[in-house]
Amino acid sequence: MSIISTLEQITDRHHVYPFLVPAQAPKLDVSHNVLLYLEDITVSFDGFKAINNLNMYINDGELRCIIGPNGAGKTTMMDIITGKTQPDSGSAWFGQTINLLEMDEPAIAQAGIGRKFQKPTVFEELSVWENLELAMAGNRNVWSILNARLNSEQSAMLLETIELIGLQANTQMLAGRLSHGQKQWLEIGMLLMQKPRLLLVDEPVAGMTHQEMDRTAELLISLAGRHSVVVVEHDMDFVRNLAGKDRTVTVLHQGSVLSEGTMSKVQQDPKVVEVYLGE
Amino acid sequence: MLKIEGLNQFYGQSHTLWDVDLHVQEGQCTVLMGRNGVGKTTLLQCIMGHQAVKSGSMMLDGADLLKASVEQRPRMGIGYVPQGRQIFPLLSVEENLQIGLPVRARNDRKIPDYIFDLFPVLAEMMHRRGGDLSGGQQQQLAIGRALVVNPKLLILDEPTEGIQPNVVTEIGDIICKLNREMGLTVLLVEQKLPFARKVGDHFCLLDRGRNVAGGEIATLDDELVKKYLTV
Amino acid sequence: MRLLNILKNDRGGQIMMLVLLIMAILVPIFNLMVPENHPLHVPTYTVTLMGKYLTLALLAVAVDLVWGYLGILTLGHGAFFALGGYAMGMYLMRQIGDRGVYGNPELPDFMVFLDWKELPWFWQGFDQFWFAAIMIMLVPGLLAFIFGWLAFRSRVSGVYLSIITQAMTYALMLAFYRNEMGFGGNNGLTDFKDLVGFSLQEDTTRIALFVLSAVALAIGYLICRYLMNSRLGRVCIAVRDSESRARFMGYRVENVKLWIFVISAMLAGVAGALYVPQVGIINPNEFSPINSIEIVVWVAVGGRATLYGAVIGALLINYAKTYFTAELPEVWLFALGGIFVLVTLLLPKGVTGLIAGLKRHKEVPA
Amino acid sequence: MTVNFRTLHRYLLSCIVIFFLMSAGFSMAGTAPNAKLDEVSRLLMSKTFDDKSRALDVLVEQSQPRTAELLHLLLDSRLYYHKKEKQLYIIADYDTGKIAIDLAGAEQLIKKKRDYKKIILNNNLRGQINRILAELGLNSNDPQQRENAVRDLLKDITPDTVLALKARFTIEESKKVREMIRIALAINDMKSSDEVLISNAIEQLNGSLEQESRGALVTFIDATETLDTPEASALNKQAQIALKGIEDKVQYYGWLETLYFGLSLGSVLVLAGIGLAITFGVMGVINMAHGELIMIGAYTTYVIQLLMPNHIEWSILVAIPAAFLVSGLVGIAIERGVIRFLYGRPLETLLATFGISLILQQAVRSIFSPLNRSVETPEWMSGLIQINPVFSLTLSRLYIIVFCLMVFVALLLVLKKTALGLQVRAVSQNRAMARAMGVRSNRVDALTFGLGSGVAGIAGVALSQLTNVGPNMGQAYIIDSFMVVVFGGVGNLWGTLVAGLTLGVANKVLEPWAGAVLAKVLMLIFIILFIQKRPRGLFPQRGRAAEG
Amino acid sequence: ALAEETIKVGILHSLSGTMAISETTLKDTMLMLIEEQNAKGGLLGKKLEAVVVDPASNWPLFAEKARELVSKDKVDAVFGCWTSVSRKSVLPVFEETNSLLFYPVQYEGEESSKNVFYTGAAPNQQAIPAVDYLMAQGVERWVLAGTDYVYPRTTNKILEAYLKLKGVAAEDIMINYTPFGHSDWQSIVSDIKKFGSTGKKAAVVSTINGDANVPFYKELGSQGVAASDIPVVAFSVGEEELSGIDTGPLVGHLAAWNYFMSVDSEANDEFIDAWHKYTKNEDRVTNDPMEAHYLGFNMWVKAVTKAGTTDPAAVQEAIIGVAVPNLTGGYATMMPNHHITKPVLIGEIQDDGQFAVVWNTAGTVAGDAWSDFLEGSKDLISDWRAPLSCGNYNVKTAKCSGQNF
Ligand SMILES: Nc1ncnc2c1ncn2[C@@H]1O[C@H](COP(=O)(O)OP(=O)(O)OP(=O)(O)O)[C@@H](O)[C@H]1O
Ligand SMILES: Nc1ncnc2c1ncn2[C@@H]1O[C@H](COP(=O)(O)OP(=O)(O)OP(=O)(O)O)[C@@H](O)[C@H]1O
Ligand SMILES: [Mg+2]
Ligand SMILES: [Mg+2]
Repeated sequence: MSIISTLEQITDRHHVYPFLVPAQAPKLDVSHNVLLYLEDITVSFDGFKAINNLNMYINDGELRCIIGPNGAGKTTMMDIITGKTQPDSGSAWFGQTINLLEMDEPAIAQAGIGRKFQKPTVFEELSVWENLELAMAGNRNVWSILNARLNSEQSAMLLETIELIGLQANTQMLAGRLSHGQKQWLEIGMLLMQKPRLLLVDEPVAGMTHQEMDRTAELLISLAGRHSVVVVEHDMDFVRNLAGKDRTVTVLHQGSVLSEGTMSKVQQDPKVVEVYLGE
Repeated sequence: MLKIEGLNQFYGQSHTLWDVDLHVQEGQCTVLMGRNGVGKTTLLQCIMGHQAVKSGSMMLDGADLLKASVEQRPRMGIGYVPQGRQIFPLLSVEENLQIGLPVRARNDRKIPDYIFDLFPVLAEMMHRRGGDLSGGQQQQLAIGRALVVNPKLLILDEPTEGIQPNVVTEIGDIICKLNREMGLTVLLVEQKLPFARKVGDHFCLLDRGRNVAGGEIATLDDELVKKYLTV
Repeated sequence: MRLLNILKNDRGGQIMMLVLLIMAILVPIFNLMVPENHPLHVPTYTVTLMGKYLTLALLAVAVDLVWGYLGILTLGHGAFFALGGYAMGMYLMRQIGDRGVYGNPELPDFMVFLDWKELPWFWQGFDQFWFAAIMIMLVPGLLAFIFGWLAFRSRVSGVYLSIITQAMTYALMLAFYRNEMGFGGNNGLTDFKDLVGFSLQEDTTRIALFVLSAVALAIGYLICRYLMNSRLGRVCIAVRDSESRARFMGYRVENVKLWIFVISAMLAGVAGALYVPQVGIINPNEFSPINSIEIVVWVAVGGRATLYGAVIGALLINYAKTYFTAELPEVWLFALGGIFVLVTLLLPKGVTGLIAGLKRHKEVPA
Repeated sequence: MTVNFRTLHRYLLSCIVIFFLMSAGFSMAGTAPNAKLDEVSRLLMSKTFDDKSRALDVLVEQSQPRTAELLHLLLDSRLYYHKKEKQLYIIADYDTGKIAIDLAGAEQLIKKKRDYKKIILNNNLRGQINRILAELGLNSNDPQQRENAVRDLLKDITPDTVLALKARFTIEESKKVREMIRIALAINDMKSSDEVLISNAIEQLNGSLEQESRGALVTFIDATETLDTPEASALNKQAQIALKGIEDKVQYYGWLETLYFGLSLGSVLVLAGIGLAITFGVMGVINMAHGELIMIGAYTTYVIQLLMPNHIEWSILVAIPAAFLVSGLVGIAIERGVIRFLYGRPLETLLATFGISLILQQAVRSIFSPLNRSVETPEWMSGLIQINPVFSLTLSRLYIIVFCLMVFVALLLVLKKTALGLQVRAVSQNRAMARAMGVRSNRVDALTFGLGSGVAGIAGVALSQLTNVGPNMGQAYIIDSFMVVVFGGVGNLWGTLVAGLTLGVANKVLEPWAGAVLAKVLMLIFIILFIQKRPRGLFPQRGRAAEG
Repeated sequence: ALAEETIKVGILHSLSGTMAISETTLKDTMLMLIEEQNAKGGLLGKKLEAVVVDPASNWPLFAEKARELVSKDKVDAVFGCWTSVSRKSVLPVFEETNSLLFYPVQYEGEESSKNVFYTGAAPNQQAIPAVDYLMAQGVERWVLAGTDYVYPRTTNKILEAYLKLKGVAAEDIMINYTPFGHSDWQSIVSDIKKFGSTGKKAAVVSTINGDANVPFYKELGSQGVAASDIPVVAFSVGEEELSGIDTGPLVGHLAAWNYFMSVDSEANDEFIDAWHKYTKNEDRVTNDPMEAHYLGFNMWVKAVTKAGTTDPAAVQEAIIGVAVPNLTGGYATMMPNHHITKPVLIGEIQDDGQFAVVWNTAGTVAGDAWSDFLEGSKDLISDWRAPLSCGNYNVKTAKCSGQNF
């Protein structure tokens, strides 16, 4: 920017600097019934294209499974949606009005996108209870968190969630001391507390027993409808369970969509069998 | 080959492992199973020396493991694939593999080629930072890395976690191959029953830090599964 | 009652408050009422010394707030302390009025003999106590705000942040050493005469300063404790643990950091302002990076993220310094250095860790 | 390009002189006492400097064969007199020597040192002696010496010198010396009133970087400024063009000089920081005792010099490995004794090493006293490479730049090409896993910390050549070291190198413009702002892992 | 009861931190002087007892320790401080408690306290004579190089005024300030070289302090600035500092002091011998601030004897006019402005690390608390005798300002 235009800007009393605009996302608009648009997204790292011209649309209330070989770019895709990674090109919209690429992580999270990480990440030095409390939906500006107190309704909700994730015995335990699987559960619990409009769940059942997987699947299915859920998982039993007969499954490969459709359709796709399913 | 008896372990005040026994026979593949948080990882960490042991004995081929320091254990022939991969994030794939080289015999300090045959993706990504790999790629790297030390006992903590199905199958095959063809003894923690059934010879069930069952994999029946593996 | 609630689960804090209260009552009595040669008499020398320790304890609390709870290893907090001190020093200098050696009613002595013709603009207003009092909080707060705004927004963290805080205080030190800056250069500001009309040489003034320091420490402590008891406190710990995770949860990490940092800087400023009249001098050396490192060391010795640990650490180390420099003048650095090494090795959680055992205070869910 | 080993050459010369004197002395012992020499002696023994100056005049008038020798003795303060005997003596080594030789060559045992008083010179006398020697040097056999002599004479050209120079010019063979004489004569001609002569002289001075050439031109321009005859203004113009040419050249060399100063300051920063780049950057230990490890290296240099007082020339070369060892061992001791209990608690290492740094400082104070120690610079490291009269490279700095680069390359090789380098990075990233892969982390830690500390020690050797060797020297470098390492990007050796050199050069570019203090303040502000732009330094660790 | 048997003397010198380099020696000097005095039978029939504390080069700590010495240890006099700021820091303490401080270091002047005795040089006892000497040697261009703090600033201000008075043009004066501990002198030395190569003879007047000197002189040496071309005259470089430098390349550079170890006098020989014996080290050097302590201590002893008590008020009165022999063969007298008379010597550095005196004032010079060359202080005089009893009496306005005791 030239000095003159800067000067003009400074003297222009009507000019509003970007940093003065409150970081309030516009209202979510899902009038077209599509919650998330990813269009022509490309990302490369040191020349390696991790995401290549990716297009994907998630409907409001949809439960979408995403599968694909290791390194296909699934996690990277979530990184882009949540603002961790900036794509080289393309666009990402949340509803009709919210441009995700212009927002940073907290703004995106506040707009209603929650995420569970592939490697379980919880606040290790806070207790299970506190982890969940912090995740709880609510106003996140400094003043309100300073004054925030749990009301009985919220406490009840917390207790309910703890029960759901099976950590009743560990409420006061530091999250860092949980086992791997327990951390997975805790993270799911945190995601629930956050009440996001869109849940991005990266390999939720890694390290869980079969039965736990079923429970998780149930949980996720029950969330769908009110929320949109995107699940990445390699466990085919789990994915089958989730996808049921008519839900869409997307297969990513080398950064773009290889195949999309119902589980049975995808399973039959020879390309998918070749690069992913095997046998 | 590995013989653990009466092992007790504490995290601070909390008693995590209670008189655990574990026998791993030479050339066999033993699967360690149990729900989340029962102490499987902890047990493996005890074997690797990452956790201090309160009481009990632990012998590898007649040598007392408890007396060996952590860094001696790989030299005694243990390869370890930890839960959560534990890749060195800032080292390249190649360097991650090279770390184990000094453990190998003096005249053979080079990464064995069969590792790249097993995991072609590693050869592809040779110069990428380990931390940049995708979760599944890291898992493959972790297994490859453990093989570099030429182990006679390979310990794997949920190795199929986060890996695409065809590779899971492959890993299963590889474990079988290593186990059956190359005579490698394997100790495996696994949650996925079919996989366990496919590769395992023996099993050992833990519940809340205690042995509850064990034996030939064939004897792992639905009742046991229901009792100890479901919630 | 609300106040006591703040300390509900804070055993250390309760004890500390009690001790402060007792001291604030007894010390003046023993100093003013008990005759000089009575064994219980507390000499003014000791009072001032204790007053100084208390201001340093407040400084340590301020550092613990950002380091202990937020994980920002600040190696430049001495700068805020010194700025508060300078604001107070400037007020005290203006109070001298025409009683300086040159008898100039406007200009402090050092300006007269360096041939300054008029008072620089930034010295204006410091003849008013209220103005100085505002500046004591405002200047450090503003610097912290600007610095933090830049740094936290661009996500500078870890050692990078530590080192630029160090660079900040180092730059300020060099700048204040310059005589052209108009802060008295190396000699700094000295020879204070009185504070809001009370002579600094009077015992009563010193007592008052001591009590004021105790009150400031108590209030500062309560503020910090209140902050950390709130959900904000837990967010701080979350940020310390995993900044990016907190962001993905929708917390504006930079704002949390910024405000805590600013509050901490203001507390440090107040500490500095109370420190200066009690020691009688403020000089750029207070900006020296080593000083700031030392503050961190006090906190570490006392025990991080406990607040009262910071108080204990500051008192302990500073008392040790006073004691050793008089008793072992030739080798006291061995003793002090030895303490640091031993504390780290033997008491990983600091002195308070030893006292509290491994028990961790937890708020019981409501 | 001429190498100017000033002191070395003086030293050699005086050795020769002494030898001369001793051999000549015997032959002279028998001759009749030289009255003039007595007068010189008497004047030299006088308390006033005026008398001594007269003594020199007498010496020159007489053009004694021994004039040069005596002058050199005086300059090197080897000439003494006996308080009571009132006689001159030559004492080669006053501190430890036992023998005094009188001018006739007779030796005598020194019984009481305090009886012998040195003949003290002041700066004026030294100047006078140098001038005399320069004139004598005009006829020396060494062309280099002749050139220096002419250069000395430039400073003040008298009709006498002009004659001497002209005489020399006719027989001079060396091209360089002839050129020098030409310039001298041209400077002289600038004072004449003959236009052709002046014009030629200006032509001659064009491009000459000698200080005096510029002076002559400036004087001439000033003097002719007000004259408005066409000839004068033409000449004035010509002189101005010549001056402009010279000044452009001078400015160009000025930039080169600034660059050189910057690089040398930068390499000092790099040297100071590079050990920390290992202990802090690679291992993650916030090593507040780093400065003290540098200090230990510097003291090692001092001790080595004490141990080999007769081989100062070599002491530095011995000191480098010695300092590496000593500091390295201290480092290993620190690591084994304290730091190894603190892995995984990086912040605590700050506390412990801070304590250690206090202890080391005080230890040095107790052992060596709080005073600074004097470390001598060997002859081969002192002096300068005179590229031209306005640009020269100080040798010691040059060595340090080279040394810095060597250390850097060596370290780079160790970290990149050896197993140790790989292992230490693995250990610092995931200690438990590294051990599970068979890495002997204890050994690796100790060796690496030892390596970083040893390199700090080496830096101490270099710094001992430039600055104080005292208990506080560590404190002076610790802050800068951290700045350099962090600015470059933690864990990246290249970063440290580039950061150090950049900061050095930038500082030197700013310094003339802002002054030393402000320049430093500006550098710090620059670092702060730079880190805003690149929150992980110049060469950041990239990738998923680093982003956390 | 035991405490009354001895007379306590406080020693307030930094034994750690940046100033330990200079101050530790002074602590030893004081201990030696006290030991000698005790050997002579003490004072007023009592033994002297030294109380040593370490203010650790930390200015607020100086004030704290001063108060500790005076109020807790109840010492009768304190000998100490080196830097101006440490003196400024303790000054209010001594005034408040009305006790005595003997300050042994050359300083910028502009101060005269009832409770402080300045036994080091004031600017008129060091700087001005040095410049006079150089001027006589034909120096026409002047570099005033100093560390950026009050002493160099004031000294240079005085010198600048003085030089201009003597007709030196402004462009012939170059003033340069550097931070404490400045270690990279390349550019500055190069500038000095350029400044000095215009044909007119140039000299550097250095008020560079402490640790910055070694790298400065090393750089002079390596850039080949010889004393015969551009001499440097320093006011803070003495034998002690030289012992940390390789003096080979520095021969001929100058220093102005009131005492040099090389001075040829009986008192000096004795003092040096005593010092060597006390430190058990033949190589230890003596320097000017040591002499200042020697003088201050002897003056105090004499004044106490004269007053018959150690009571500060009595000693303050008794000490004015007291004269004791100095180490250069003359006498030092305590003046009414609490400064003393001193000879001024100029010495040239020799290759053995000593100075050879090349010039000295005919008699002694009385220290001037307020410079005659500074605007604000021209009109001030100091006289602690009744009836004036004022450290900064303004002869124009006939007022005495700023005393609250
Ligand atoms: N920062 C980075 N630098 C370099 N390469 C990267 C980076 N991040 C990701 N990659 C590469 O991009 C590709 C996609 O990675 P991503 O983690 O998105 O895969 P994924 O689909 O989640 O795989 P998995 O199922 O194994 O978790 C991988 O090949 C990975 O190596
Ligand atoms: N560092 C620790 N401190 C305290 N308790 C711990 C720690 N690590 C693990 N635990 C506890 O020990 C128990 C066993 O943990 P472990 O990691 O061995 O379980 P696991 O059987 O491997 O479970 P998963 O299948 O989830 O990996 C858990 O209840 C866990 O909470
Ligand atoms: Mg992934
Ligand atoms: Mg596990």
